Amino acid sequence: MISIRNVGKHYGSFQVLADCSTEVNKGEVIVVCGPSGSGKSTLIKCVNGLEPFQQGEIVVNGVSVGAPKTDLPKLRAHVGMVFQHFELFPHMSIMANLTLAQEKVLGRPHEEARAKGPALLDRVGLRAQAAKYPGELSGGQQQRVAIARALAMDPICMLFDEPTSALDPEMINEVLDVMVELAREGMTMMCVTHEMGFARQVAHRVVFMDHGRIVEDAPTEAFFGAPRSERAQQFLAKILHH
Amino acid sequence: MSRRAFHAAALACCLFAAPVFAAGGTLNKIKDAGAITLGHRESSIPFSYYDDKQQVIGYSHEIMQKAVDAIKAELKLPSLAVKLVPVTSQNRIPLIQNGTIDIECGSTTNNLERQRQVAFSNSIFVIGTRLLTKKNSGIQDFADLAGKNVVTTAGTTSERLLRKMNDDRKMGMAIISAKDHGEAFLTLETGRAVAFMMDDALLYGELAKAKRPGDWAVVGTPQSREAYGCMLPKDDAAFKKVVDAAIARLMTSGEAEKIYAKWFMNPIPPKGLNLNFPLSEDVKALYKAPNDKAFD
Amino acid sequence: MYEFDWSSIPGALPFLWQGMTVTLELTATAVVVGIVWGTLLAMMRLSAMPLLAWFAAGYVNLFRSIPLLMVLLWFFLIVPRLLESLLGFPPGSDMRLTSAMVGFALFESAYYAEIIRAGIQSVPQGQVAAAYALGMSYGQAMRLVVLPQAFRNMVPLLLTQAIILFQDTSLVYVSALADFFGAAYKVGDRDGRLVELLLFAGAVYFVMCYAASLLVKRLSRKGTAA
Amino acid sequence: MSYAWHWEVFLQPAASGDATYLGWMGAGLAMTVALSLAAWLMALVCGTLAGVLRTVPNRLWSGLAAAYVEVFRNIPLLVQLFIWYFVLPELLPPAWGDAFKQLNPVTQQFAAAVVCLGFFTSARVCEHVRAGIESLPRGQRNASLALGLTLAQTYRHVMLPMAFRLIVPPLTSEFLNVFKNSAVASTIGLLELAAQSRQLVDYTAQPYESFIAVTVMYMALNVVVMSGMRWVERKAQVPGYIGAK
Repeated sequence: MISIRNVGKHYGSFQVLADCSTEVNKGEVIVVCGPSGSGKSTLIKCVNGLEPFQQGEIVVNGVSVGAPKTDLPKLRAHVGMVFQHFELFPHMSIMANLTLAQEKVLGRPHEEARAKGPALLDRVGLRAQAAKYPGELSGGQQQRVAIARALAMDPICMLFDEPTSALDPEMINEVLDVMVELAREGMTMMCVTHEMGFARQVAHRVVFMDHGRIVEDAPTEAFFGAPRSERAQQFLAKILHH
Repeated sequence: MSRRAFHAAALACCLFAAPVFAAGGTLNKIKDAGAITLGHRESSIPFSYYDDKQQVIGYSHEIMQKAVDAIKAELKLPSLAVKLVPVTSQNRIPLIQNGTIDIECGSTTNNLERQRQVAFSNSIFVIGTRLLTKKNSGIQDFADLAGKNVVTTAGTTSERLLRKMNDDRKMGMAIISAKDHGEAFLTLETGRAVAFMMDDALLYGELAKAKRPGDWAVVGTPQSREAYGCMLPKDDAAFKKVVDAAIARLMTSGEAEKIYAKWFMNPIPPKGLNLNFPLSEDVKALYKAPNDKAFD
Repeated sequence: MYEFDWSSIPGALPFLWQGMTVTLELTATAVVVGIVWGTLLAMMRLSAMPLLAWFAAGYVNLFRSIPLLMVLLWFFLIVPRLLESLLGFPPGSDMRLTSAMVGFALFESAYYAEIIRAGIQSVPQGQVAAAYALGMSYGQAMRLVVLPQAFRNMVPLLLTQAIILFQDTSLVYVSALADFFGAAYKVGDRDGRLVELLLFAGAVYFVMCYAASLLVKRLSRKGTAA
Repeated sequence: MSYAWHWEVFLQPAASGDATYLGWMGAGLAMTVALSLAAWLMALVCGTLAGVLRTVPNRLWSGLAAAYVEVFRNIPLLVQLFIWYFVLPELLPPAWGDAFKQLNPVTQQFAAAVVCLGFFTSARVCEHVRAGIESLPRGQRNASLALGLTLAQTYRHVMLPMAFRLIVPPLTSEFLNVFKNSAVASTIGLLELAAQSRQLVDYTAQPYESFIAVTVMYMALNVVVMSGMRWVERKAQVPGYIGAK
C-alpha cells in the first residue's frame, strides 16, 4: 500500500532523511517512533507530498508521490492525515469541517456530504457537537473531530503525526481509543507516536528512527522484546521507565 | 470615534474659530511691529508672479511697492521691514481677515460680496473676461463652447459667469475648475479642455508661458468688466486712505502708464515674451479718474 | 509619444533643495513633538484620572477622524493669529512654516499616541507588579521599567510612522508653502514641464522612503535578534 | 475689524444650479462616499490578490508582489494622484491619452482618484493580508492540502477566510483612512467634500462656517464607518477562537 524506498531529503547541507526504506501493507498498522528531531514527522509528511524529498521514491497505492506529474490533491484525497495540533478550521462549524473537502475535492453534493456527518461523529462519540465551532471543544474532542474529518474522505490509509502529543494527559486515551478501534477495523495506518502502550496493543511493526535514518524496523513483539540497536534500547529504557 | 470626540471637537471649534483681532488699526500694527506683510500671487502673470529666480515681480506687485513707499513715508519709518507671503485665490480673503497679511495686490476682483469681508483700495486694473483657445480649434466666441469641456480657475468671477451661462443657456458645457491659472492653462494645453475662460490680461500672461505661443489666441466678446483692487483689512479708513492716495498719485502722474508699458507692451520674464496687450479704454478711464468702485 | 525634456531640473536644483530642507524640517519637528506629546497623551489616556483620559481620548479621536488636508487648511487660517496673540510673535512674520509645523505636530501626535499606547500595553502587567514590589512609585515604574521596554518594542513602528509623515508633508502644497513637492510643482508649472517634474519628485520620494524602510527593516531584525 | 457670522448662508440658493449651499455640501459628501467606496473595493480586490501572491511558494510572484507594495507605499499619495491625473495621459499612446482627456472632466477626475486611492490603499491591504496569512498556524495549510484541496482551494476556503477575520481591526483603520485620504482628490478639482469647503469659501466668503460644517461632516462619516465596521467585526468573530471575546 505504502512503499518507501531509499528516501533522502536535505535542507542545504543538512540531511533530514537519509536512505529511508519501509513498507506498509494493506491492513497493517505501523508505529514510527524515535527521539525528537529524528525525522519521523518529516518522513510521514513525505508520504502524502506535504514535504518534498530529493532522493528515492515513495509509492502510495501504485502512485509515485515524488513524480512531477502526480496529481497530489487527488492522491491526498484518499490518504487521511491527522496532525499534532488538530488543525481543524476554526472559522467553520464541526459539520462544515467535515463537509468542506467532501464537497470541494470529491465533488459530493452538499446533502450527501452532510449525511455522512452524524455517523462519523457517532463513531468518535461527538454526535451532539456538530453545530459547535472547534474553539468550543476540548483538545481531545478536537482531535477526534479531526479523525472524523479524515475518515469522511473514505481514505484507503491513515497517517497520524503525533496525534496525542499536544493533549493534556487525561485526554490522550479518548483519542487512542478511537485509533485502536480504527486499527481493529482493519484500517491501514502509519502512526508517528510515543504511545508505546498503543504500539504494543495494535501495531504490527515498529519503525525506530534516529538522525534521519531508519535504525530498526521490526515486528512489535521483537522490537519491545529485544531491540537490536543500542540506540533503540536506550530510547525504550527512557520512555518506559520513569 | 465617540460622543466624546464630538464634544472635544465642539470645544476646539469654539476655541479656534473665534478669531482674535487686534485693535488699533493696521497702521499702528505695522508701526509696532516695524514690519509690513504683503500678500502676492505665485503665477498671476503679469500681475504678480515668480520669475525664474523665485523673486516676486509683476504689474500689481510694482504698484504694491509704491503703496509700501507711501506707508513708510506716512509712518516716517524708512527702514520698515517688508515680508512677502504667497497667497492663493482660496486663502487670500481669510488671510487678510485674520491679519496674516496687511495688503494684497495681485489679480483680485473688487466685488460687493467680498466687500462684506474685506476692503478694496482704488482699482489698479480693469479686465474683460474672455477665452483662450488654440488658433485652429474653431472656437470664435462663447456660443461655440456648447457641449465642450471648458476650463476656468476655481474661485474666480469667470467660474461664476461660466456656470451661470451654462445654466441659463443650457449649453451643456463640462466646466473644469482648476486650482490656479497655471493648472488651468495646463488643462487647456494638454487637450483636456478646448478653451480657458479668464480675465483677458491673465490669458495673455498664460500665453507667455506656452511651449508655442503662436498656436494660441484670445477670442470672444468680453462677458464682464471687472476692476482689480488691492485687498485691505475691513473698516480701517486710515490705512485705506494712505494706500488709495498712493495709487491715485501713481495714475494721475502718468507713472502708472509707464508701469503698464513695462509689463504689457515689452518682453517680460520668464521667457522674454511680449504680451502686446494695448491699454484699453477702461484702464485709460481709470488712470484719468482713480476710484474704488466695483463694476457689479 | 511624449517628448521628455528634463532641462528644467538642473537649474532648479538649488530651489528644489531648499524645498527639501523645508520638508525635512517639517518632518523632524513633527516627529520630535509628535513623540513627546504623543507619549504624554498615551499616558493620559491610560491614566486612572477620568478627566485626563477623557481629554486624551477626545483629542486622539478628533484628529484621527479629520483628513490631514482639512487640518492643514484649518491651521493655516487660525494658527498665525493665535500664535501671535499667545506667544507674542511679531505680527506679520511668515507664519506658513510655523502653522504647518504646529498643524503637523498636533495631528501626528494623535497617531503617535496610539502607537505608544499599544507599546505600553504590550509590556506585561507582571513587569509593573514587579516594579511596585521593589518599592518603585508609579513614575519610577513608568520611567525605568515600562517605557524603556515599550519604546524598544515600538522603534520600528515609530520609524515607519516617520516615513509616512515624511510623505504626508507633501500636503502642505495646499498652503502654498514650497516644500519639496511644492517646489517641484512650481518649477514644472512655471516651465510648462509638469510631467517631468512630477516624475522626478516621485522618484526622489521613492528612493528616499524605500532606503529608509530598508533601514528600518534591518534595524528591527537586529532588534529581534538581540 | 470683526468676523461676521452667517450660518444661514447655507440655506441660501447657491450661485449656480438649483441647489442651496447645503445642497452643494450634500453633493460633496455623496462624492466623497462614492469615491471612497469605489477605491476601497478596488483596494480589497488588488490588495488580497497581491497579499496572496506574497505568500505563495514562488519567488517570481512573491517578488513581483513585494515590488508592487514598495512602489505604492513609498511615494506620497499626492504625488501619485498627480502622476495618474496629469502625467499618465501624456505618456499613453496619443490616441488613448486623447480619448481619456475628451471624457467628461468629472469622469476623468473620479477615475484618476479611484485608481490612485485604490492602488495606494491596496499596497497597505496587501501587507495586512500577508500578515494575516502568515499568522495562521502552518499546519492549517498542511491540513487543508492533506485533505486533497488544491492550493487555490486552500486559500479560498481555509486561509483567506481565517486571515480576513484576524485582520478586521487593521482593515477598519485602513477603511477610515480611505475616507480621509479621499480629500486629496480635491487637489485635482474633483468636487468632493474638502473641495466643496474650498468652493463654499469662494462663493459665500464665510470661511469659518464652511470649514466647520465640512469638518463636522467628516467626523460624522467617521462615526458611521466605525460603527459599520464594529458590526462587521462582531459578525466575523469565530466562536471559541482565541482573540474572539
